[in-house]
Amino acid sequence: MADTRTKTDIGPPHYEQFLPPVIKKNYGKWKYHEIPRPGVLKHVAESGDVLWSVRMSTARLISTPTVRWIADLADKYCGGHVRWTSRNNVEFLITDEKNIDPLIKDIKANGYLVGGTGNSISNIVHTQGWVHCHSPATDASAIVKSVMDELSEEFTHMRLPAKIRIALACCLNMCGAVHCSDIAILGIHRRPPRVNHNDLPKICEIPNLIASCPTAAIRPATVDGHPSVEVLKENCMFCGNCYTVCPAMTLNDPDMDGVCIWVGGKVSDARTRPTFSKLAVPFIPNNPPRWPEVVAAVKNIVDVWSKDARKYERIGQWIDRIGWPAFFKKTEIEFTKYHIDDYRYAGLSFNRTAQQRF
Amino acid sequence: MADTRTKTDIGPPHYEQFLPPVIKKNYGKWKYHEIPRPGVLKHVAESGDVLWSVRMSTARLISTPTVRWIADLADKYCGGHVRWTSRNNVEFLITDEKNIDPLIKDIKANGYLVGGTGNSISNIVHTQGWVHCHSPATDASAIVKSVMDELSEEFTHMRLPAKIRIALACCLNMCGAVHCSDIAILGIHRRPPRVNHNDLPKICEIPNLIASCPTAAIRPATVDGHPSVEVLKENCMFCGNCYTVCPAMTLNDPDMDGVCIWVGGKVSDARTRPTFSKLAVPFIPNNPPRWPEVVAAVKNIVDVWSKDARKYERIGQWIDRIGWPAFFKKTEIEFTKYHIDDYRYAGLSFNRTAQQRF
Amino acid sequence: MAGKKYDTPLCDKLEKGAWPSFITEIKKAAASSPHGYANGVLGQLEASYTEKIGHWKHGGIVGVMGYGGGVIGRYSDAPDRFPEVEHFHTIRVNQPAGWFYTSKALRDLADLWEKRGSGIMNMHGSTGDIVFLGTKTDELEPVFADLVDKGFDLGGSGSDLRTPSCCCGQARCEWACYDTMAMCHALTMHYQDELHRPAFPYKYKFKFAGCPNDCVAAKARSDMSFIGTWRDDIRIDQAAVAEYAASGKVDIQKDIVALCPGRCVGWDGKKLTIDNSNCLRCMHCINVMPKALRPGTDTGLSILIGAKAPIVQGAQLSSMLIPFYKPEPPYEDVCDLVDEIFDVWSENGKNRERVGEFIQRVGMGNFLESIGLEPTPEMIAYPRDNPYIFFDQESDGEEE
Amino acid sequence: MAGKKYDTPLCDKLEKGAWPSFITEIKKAAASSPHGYANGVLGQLEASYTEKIGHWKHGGIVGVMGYGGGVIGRYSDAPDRFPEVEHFHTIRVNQPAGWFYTSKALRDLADLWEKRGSGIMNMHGSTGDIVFLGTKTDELEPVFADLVDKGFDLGGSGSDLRTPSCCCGQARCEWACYDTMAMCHALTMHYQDELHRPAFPYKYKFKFAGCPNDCVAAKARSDMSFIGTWRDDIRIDQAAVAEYAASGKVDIQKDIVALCPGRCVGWDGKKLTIDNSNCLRCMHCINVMPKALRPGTDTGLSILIGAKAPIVQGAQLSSMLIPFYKPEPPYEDVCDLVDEIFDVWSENGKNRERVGEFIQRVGMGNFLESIGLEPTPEMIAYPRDNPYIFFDQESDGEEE
Ligand code: SRM
Ligand code: SRM
Ligand code: SRM
Ligand code: SRM
Ligand code: SF4
Ligand code: SF4
Ligand code: SF4
Ligand code: SF4
Ligand code: SF4
Ligand code: SF4
Ligand code: SF4
Ligand code: SF4
Repeated sequence: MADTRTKTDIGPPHYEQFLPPVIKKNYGKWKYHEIPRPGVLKHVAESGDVLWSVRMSTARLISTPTVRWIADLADKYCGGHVRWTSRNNVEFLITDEKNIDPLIKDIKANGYLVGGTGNSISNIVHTQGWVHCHSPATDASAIVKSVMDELSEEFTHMRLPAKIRIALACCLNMCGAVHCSDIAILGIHRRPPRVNHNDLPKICEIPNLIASCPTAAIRPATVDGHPSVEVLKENCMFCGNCYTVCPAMTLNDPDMDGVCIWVGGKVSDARTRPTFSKLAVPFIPNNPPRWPEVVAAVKNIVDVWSKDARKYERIGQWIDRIGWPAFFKKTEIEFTKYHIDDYRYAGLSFNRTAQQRF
Repeated sequence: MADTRTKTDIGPPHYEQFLPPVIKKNYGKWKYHEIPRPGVLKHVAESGDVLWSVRMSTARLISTPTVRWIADLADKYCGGHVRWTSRNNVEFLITDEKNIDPLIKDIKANGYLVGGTGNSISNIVHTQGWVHCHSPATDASAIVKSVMDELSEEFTHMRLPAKIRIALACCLNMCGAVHCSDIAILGIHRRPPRVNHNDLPKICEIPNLIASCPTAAIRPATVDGHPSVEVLKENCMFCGNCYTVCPAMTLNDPDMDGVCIWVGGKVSDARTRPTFSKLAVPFIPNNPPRWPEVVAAVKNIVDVWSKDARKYERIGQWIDRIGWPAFFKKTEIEFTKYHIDDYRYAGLSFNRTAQQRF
Repeated sequence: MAGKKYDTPLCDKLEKGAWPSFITEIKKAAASSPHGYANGVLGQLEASYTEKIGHWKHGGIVGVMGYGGGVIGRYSDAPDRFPEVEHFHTIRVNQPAGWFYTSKALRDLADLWEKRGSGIMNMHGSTGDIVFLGTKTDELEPVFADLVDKGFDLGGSGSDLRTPSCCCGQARCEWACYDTMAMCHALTMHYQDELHRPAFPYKYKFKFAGCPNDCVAAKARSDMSFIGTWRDDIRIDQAAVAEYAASGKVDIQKDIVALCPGRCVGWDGKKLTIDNSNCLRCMHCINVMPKALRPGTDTGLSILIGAKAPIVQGAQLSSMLIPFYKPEPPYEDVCDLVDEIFDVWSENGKNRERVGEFIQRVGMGNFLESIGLEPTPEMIAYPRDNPYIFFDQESDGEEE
Repeated sequence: MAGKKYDTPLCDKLEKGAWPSFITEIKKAAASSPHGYANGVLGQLEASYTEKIGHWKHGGIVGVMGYGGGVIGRYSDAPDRFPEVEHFHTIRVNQPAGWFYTSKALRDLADLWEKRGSGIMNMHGSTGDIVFLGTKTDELEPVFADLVDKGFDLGGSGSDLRTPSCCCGQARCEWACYDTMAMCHALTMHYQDELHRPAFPYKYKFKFAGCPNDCVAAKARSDMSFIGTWRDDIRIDQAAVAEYAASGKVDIQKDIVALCPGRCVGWDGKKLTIDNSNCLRCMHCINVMPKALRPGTDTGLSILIGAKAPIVQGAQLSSMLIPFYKPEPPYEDVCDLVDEIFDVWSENGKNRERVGEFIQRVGMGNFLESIGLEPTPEMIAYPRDNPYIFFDQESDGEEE
């Protein structure tokens, strides 16, 4: 039942009112595109009309003054029209080619970058971390900033064998597409939940809480007279699902929390089917504010891949070709028992063949 | 603790005493082989010595007179040396090329076939069925006989795109390599076990019995005063594991038992990794003594494949190339909900891509 | 600029470097904001970097009248140290399809959020919303009123339909096989009630991509993924092919023929041929030579179902449900299918069970029966490889 | 010929056709046998074909003194109708490695089985044994005595080590990378006690194949699969390659280059090249041109673990455990590894849990620790794709 105020459920504004004339005119009638230089897309319509899109990096977290500044640039160069991409970059939509250079000049002058097109590393899809969420095992924005500072040259150039899509999520909920990214950075807890026996009875429903644990590690217990729960530590895989349903189960821990790194996932169907990311580095402790070990680990994977991969070989396809043993050898990442799946479908990840390289 | 009779645990006779001189001499020093004609292998040693193997079909189930006849042929043409293959064919080991033709003549005169080499259909690996086992959902030998009668031309020729390995097992225990065969014929029950409440308490341990059911379909019950079990029919997948541990749970049923057919499995690592067979035909009722519908279904798959496959494409690789939708279209086998996996790893068999043919 | 300023040496280290700095953004917000939120968040972040732990409490239920979603309640666990962010609720604002804006719309959003909140936002959240980061409970209704006033509405949160999103599609892409923005907007409007009033077992997401490149990662992140495709032949401009070959930018044999998953591209040095019956509509050859190759003209979309992140049973990618559909506004037949699925899942789904997990639990065969779809081989990567078939027990021997 | 003769119209239909007939075999046995078993089995088979159901009862425990395996008890459920097969026990006789025989050995077996049993046998059972089909309980000891007398022993059955088997290997195959028959025989002799006296949670099978073609289907059917392979380069005889190319029998580009899974074969019309560092030792190119290509000379074997049929958790193929091992009689280090595995599995395996299922239940990582092997990437097809890592909880932050 909708509420009674006259205006609810109006939904989002209709997109049409935001489209520049050149798009309205050529909507659905685009013919081809080129990428004349990094960060600049040239779309040509059947009518012959041309639309230039200039792609600018952002931190995703953005302040009202910056939003106004973007609006100003849109007015100055794009007849007031601009868009964001699915990876949190801004695209300025230009019809007059002459505006491209001055726009880019303005953008750079203000400390932003132009790029992210073609075979480059675009913006990192990421999450809230310590800026806003309650369950993070690490921060999001600070790692993204530190990694992209290191990789910014790959944003502003198109010299890689293929695209690299990087994603970061600060806990196993994986807000974003961490599970299907060329490189994924994932916050991970390594200590079973601490139970707050005082609050628990007040704020949580014990049956729901017990049901929430995929490994049945939680069972009812009575703690000094009050109904509560206890955790079978050895059954806990630190997934955090109990915490989501019950705030009295906290996993956060300054020493035990950190990040793991995943590789080889993708979403597009180009050449190969969509694929999950696989574990590369099981654990790196949190080291704020710039997580140098995480930055180095990501850089290492990018470097080894970019030297070794063939054209159009995204990380996962590169590994398909050379094999996982070669991946660990070339990247010098240590292979551990943690890399061997032991969850639901574990058996399917065993190497059931005599085929091997020597 | 071994028993006390002087002679036990002597193990099998040492193979060496059974090897023909040419093999003893060239053991481990074979250079290459040719298949001059169907059923005849020519192995050439580094020494230049040549060994001819003539491969003869058998029913696997064999009588002492036939064993003696084989011994006679071995004496006549092979200096008394003969072997069986891992697919229950006989191989006569010849050093004098002149003996090949007369041997083959003798073999044919006695109603046996020579073949099974190269890209052919060799003998069907099979099981006991109604000849000896207690749990079959179908017979083994009769279906093998009927199918091979139909396919015998493919045993005696080498005109197929690749090998076809056929296996048959008469129940889900799958004695043999049914789960990894190009074509597999499998006996299957479709009725939950009938419980014999009189015998059960006497001959079975109820806790073991209950534990044996992978789907927890069996639970304790008291039937007119006696401890027994009941079966939750809707949880039963007819696996027969309960019967194996408790004879009082019979699945055999003249009307509900029958055969299903599987395709695309292999064991070798040649080109592709070893692969499981996949469900092609969910059910065909038993129709003794010659199971014409089963014979027709197998023949159909062989025919469609042999026309459509490229050289060296075994059935599974052929389907990989054309896709499962095309397989069902070309073979005109009906696709049903039974083809969709709903067991442990079901989710992994869903088609998680937008790639498709039109 | 308002509110106490905290000393933030660690945060400040994150202002250096080539990439835009979120810290700088927060400071800009602090400088221009009439409120103290931004300073508070900086202070608390500094504490997090120092102590290696987050300082937000588990969110409580807050929201606006008549809506069950759109707001994420958030409170500091150290309000004594950071009083400015004692409350720091998030508001999810449904973005316009394709994320197109005019400068005016952007200024409207900036003005109202500066007035009533922290001045910090995400453009955009991972689901696609405009995310307003941080305000207090009693500002929620006013913010909502101002938003509606400017023509905006809230997005989804909780166990409801989440804010749908789409690629820019036909607005700017020559490969869009259907109008992603139109369909995304239409379904968003059609399902306003489901979007604003959580009544499902768990969240449900729609994402619309104009072709299999899937520029909104729908196949990985949406319970229902609408992926453009085509049934007829790839359009080839042989002259343009020749140009690419001549230019030396593309090695057609290496870059295309060898990488085509359908093994159906031929190249004799002069003419490019495609055996379209084996083409998998993967987009690769088109991606490499956009001037020479284009999808066919008999276009439409595939509907895939079930993608999700790992909680609770493990992550899933969407799987094929409807191989080909020709979308016609108002998309009634799609809505009928969606309604069927909502009914069956709402009726039988467990709490916090996404539709993908629901399908795995009940079995795809049973799920299809319950929504009235025929099973087809396109829905599976391969038929079952285990003999554990749950045959209908009514059935007699006459099945085949 | 003895015993009553049954009227068998349905069985008789199975004597027609090109393929050798098992019915004819049974009749031959009946004709030459002093006993009635064969006639009884024919009669009962006729009943099965008529009634579409088997007539054997669940086997009881029968055997020979001091042995726990080797005999499968079998009784007719219709002894009144078919008294000849009231008892119809199977005896499994351990075949000689590689299934080589002399005519004398065959006659020995035929004579003793005609004297003491049905005269019906399987050459061979699926596991590899010589299978004597059908005798009565009080003949078991005499049969065993006669067998031992002729130098034969029983094979395995029940929860013991099953009769190992192997391909003919170096006896007749140029591709055998190790001596399969020698190793099969040696391990069979070494584990006589485990083979004859069931003491495991469930059955355990060894199979030995000389190369990855795996002519004994070891990878599909043995808990421990020994598969020959080589580490150095494939030997190429370019002259022979040219002959194949000239002969027109082989289209090297189509038949080999295009099908090589390592994508590592090159052919310029004159010279065949192989990038051995990417060769997967799949055998295909060698299979196609046996005169031109041969495995390298630094040969040995891989050990894979865990294959089994579907009961109870689903079928499994063997998975890589030891990528390369140079076998040296008496294979002590292999026996040490096997003993480790027997201990851990016997200690911790559940009843009727094959080692492959045991490994999946406890986790491969834990299994490797318990048998003292280091995890290596060769053991997996791909690393985990789910984030549910059971980190050791002793561990502190200093792991990496
Ligand atoms: C603007 C955007 C869509 C939007 O509505 O916002 C977009 C736009 C285009 N994409 Fe995309 N893609 C966009 C996100 C994606 C995503 C989603 C993601 O990254 O999360 C994917 C899936 C990634 C994956 O597979 O994991 C994606 C996979 C592709 C591909 C396939 C690449 C591949 O080989 O796998 C192409 C084809 C290509 O680039 O050659 C493509 C091609 C294109 C084209 C060339 C389409 C066209 O003709 O206009 C556009 C310019 C690409 C470029 O940047 O060079 N787009 N594209 C998104 C820009 C994100 C950004 O700011 O960087
Ligand atoms: C005799 C036997 C081994 C034994 O010790 O008994 C044997 C012998 C040979 N096999 Fe085999 N294979 C034998 C069972 C197998 C099996 C096991 C089975 O069928 O259950 C396989 C695995 C089948 C599978 O993958 O499912 C097998 C997969 C191969 C392959 C790989 C074929 C492929 O392309 O996948 C080759 C290579 C080839 O044929 O080109 C091969 C090649 C050979 C060669 C050419 C090896 C050689 O140089 O001597 C031998 C003659 C093959 C022929 O018949 O043309 N052998 N071969 C077995 C004969 C069975 C029969 O009577 O038909
Ligand atoms: C804000 C946002 C991350 C961001 O910084 O962009 C977000 C934030 C949260 N997500 Fe998410 N999710 C966000 C997009 C996603 C996505 C990506 C998407 O929608 O495309 C996913 C993966 C796709 C999917 O739905 O599976 C995602 C998968 C989850 C999950 C795991 C769901 C699952 O089935 O595995 C949870 C856990 C839950 O639902 O309890 C979760 C839960 C949460 C909660 C509500 C925390 C919780 O446990 O209740 C986070 C609130 C943070 C905060 O304080 O604001 N979030 N979440 C994204 C929403 C912004 C927007 O509306 O645009
Ligand atoms: C005789 C033989 C079939 C044949 O006609 O050749 C056979 C016959 C039986 N097998 Fe088997 N199995 C035979 C080879 C196999 C094989 C193939 C192999 O060993 O290479 C397999 C598949 C590989 C494997 O071990 O997984 C096999 C997998 C089974 C299973 C399922 C085991 C599993 O883990 O899935 C069972 C059920 C059980 O063990 O209770 C089983 C059980 C049986 C029993 C003992 C019936 C029972 O439930 O107890 C059958 C006795 C029949 C009888 O009356 O003689 N048999 N069984 C084979 C042994 C002859 C020999 O010693 O040479
Ligand atoms: S990933 Fe986890 S911590 Fe990060 S925003 Fe999502 S739910 Fe919060
Ligand atoms: S973190 Fe996950 S596994 Fe551990 S107790 Fe909570 S719900 Fe269970
Ligand atoms: S497959 Fe089943 S019925 Fe056939 S022999 Fe093996 S256990 Fe017996
Ligand atoms: S047949 Fe299998 S599923 Fe059915 S009751 Fe017996 S053990 Fe359970
Ligand atoms: S998904 Fe396809 S249609 Fe949409 S933007 Fe990407 S390439 Fe263009
Ligand atoms: S779209 Fe993909 S599959 Fe189709 S022809 Fe092009 S590359 Fe091949
Ligand atoms: S497995 Fe290899 S070595 Fe053994 S027979 Fe077959 S091809 Fe020869
Ligand atoms: S053995 Fe197999 S992988 Fe190695 S070169 Fe030959 S075909 Fe290629």
